[in-house]
Amino acid sequence: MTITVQLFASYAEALGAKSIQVELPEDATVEALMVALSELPGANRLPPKPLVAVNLAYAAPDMILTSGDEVAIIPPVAGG
Amino acid sequence: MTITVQLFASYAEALGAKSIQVELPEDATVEALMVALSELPGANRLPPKPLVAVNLAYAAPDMILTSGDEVAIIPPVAGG
Amino acid sequence: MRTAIVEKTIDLAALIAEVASGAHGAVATFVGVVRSVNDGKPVLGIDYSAYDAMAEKEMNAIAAEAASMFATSAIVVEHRKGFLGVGEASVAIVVSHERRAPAMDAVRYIIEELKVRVPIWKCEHYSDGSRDWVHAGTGAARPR
Amino acid sequence: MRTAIVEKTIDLAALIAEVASGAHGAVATFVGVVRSVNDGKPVLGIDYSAYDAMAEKEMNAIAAEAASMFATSAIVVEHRKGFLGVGEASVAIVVSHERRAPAMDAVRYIIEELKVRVPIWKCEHYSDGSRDWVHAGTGAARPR
Repeated sequence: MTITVQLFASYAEALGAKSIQVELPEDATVEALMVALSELPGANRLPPKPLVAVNLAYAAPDMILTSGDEVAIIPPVAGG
Repeated sequence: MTITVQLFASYAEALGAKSIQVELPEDATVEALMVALSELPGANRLPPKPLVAVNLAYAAPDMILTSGDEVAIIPPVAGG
Repeated sequence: MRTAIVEKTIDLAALIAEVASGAHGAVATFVGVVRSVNDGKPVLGIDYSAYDAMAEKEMNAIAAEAASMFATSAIVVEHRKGFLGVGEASVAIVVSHERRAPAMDAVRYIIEELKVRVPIWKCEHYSDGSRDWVHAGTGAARPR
Repeated sequence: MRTAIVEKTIDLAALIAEVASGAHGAVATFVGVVRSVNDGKPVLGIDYSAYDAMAEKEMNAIAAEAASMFATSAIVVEHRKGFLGVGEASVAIVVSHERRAPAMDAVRYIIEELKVRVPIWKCEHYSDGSRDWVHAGTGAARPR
């Protein structure tokens, strides 16, 4: 399945894009997505285990992704 | 010496005056003033040991009064 | 740092403007407001009175303590006196600080101390025509 | 209860008016402001960006938690995004409550949670022309 991953702030700058598409097997976990991300060009500028949000909520690494999920990787937040 | 004692709020109502004059011996303490106050008409409507302020600061019972001191008895405060 | 007993409406925006600074990242405020009901009785308003000279001295002492403890002099406190209707502000405290935690801590310190130390009294007027002195503070202000 | 990501100047007086009530005796507020200096570097302004949908969901969750914990729904939170100059308000939190302690506690809960959970970022622009992403939060928001 193809997962679209949204990028923000410093991560969007690091990878030079606001979103990227990642090809994953069915039932892949958040952790598998992170492994796939780490192999992309520019990924060395991301931390080894970035926070991931799935459907607008922070997601644990063992969460299973489904086609159509809204996925984003979340840089360290700095609101306020 | 004559000490003028300011009254406020519920105490002024209880004694029917905004200030009263109390005659005390020289070097009388705050405690002696309270005893003198307790003998005034209407004083039964005051608590047995009201707070006393001397020269704009809360005063301990053993503080010695001096002629010309600004003295007040302070009802339970309710600011805010 | 400024503290005052005032007789007119408290203008919170003006107080914030008075202490705000480009060097500060945080502004914390507390406003006390006359409530429409107290202990189940409908309230028309509250008549605030004060021992003005001592109240101003004590408010100033509290603000100075907060300025020292929390390392900012960007503090303003106004307490109103006279008759206030429901919804009117009786007290406003504004603290501006480089950081948020001491801004909020200072506001809290000031309102808690004000409640127990500053000689201000309120006479609540009820819709049935009665009135009563409110003994909200402990009255146990420590001699100093 | 209302939370929002906004793009215009935050109007604190309007937010206070939005939650104030005759039944409430206390209004506590916190305003975050862009500072002129950070870590010794002169700041021109901060460009705030957000993952809007998630930020609004998370802000709303935090406000709902506070409403439940502190027993008041008189809560409004606005966080601004876009480029803000020095002295401009980035966030405002207003809580109105019958009593003062829970009003202040709720404001504090909301700002502390907002800082670690809400996906908002700031890029600081300095007077020497450089800029930097500020990693103020821990980034250790817990998965839930």
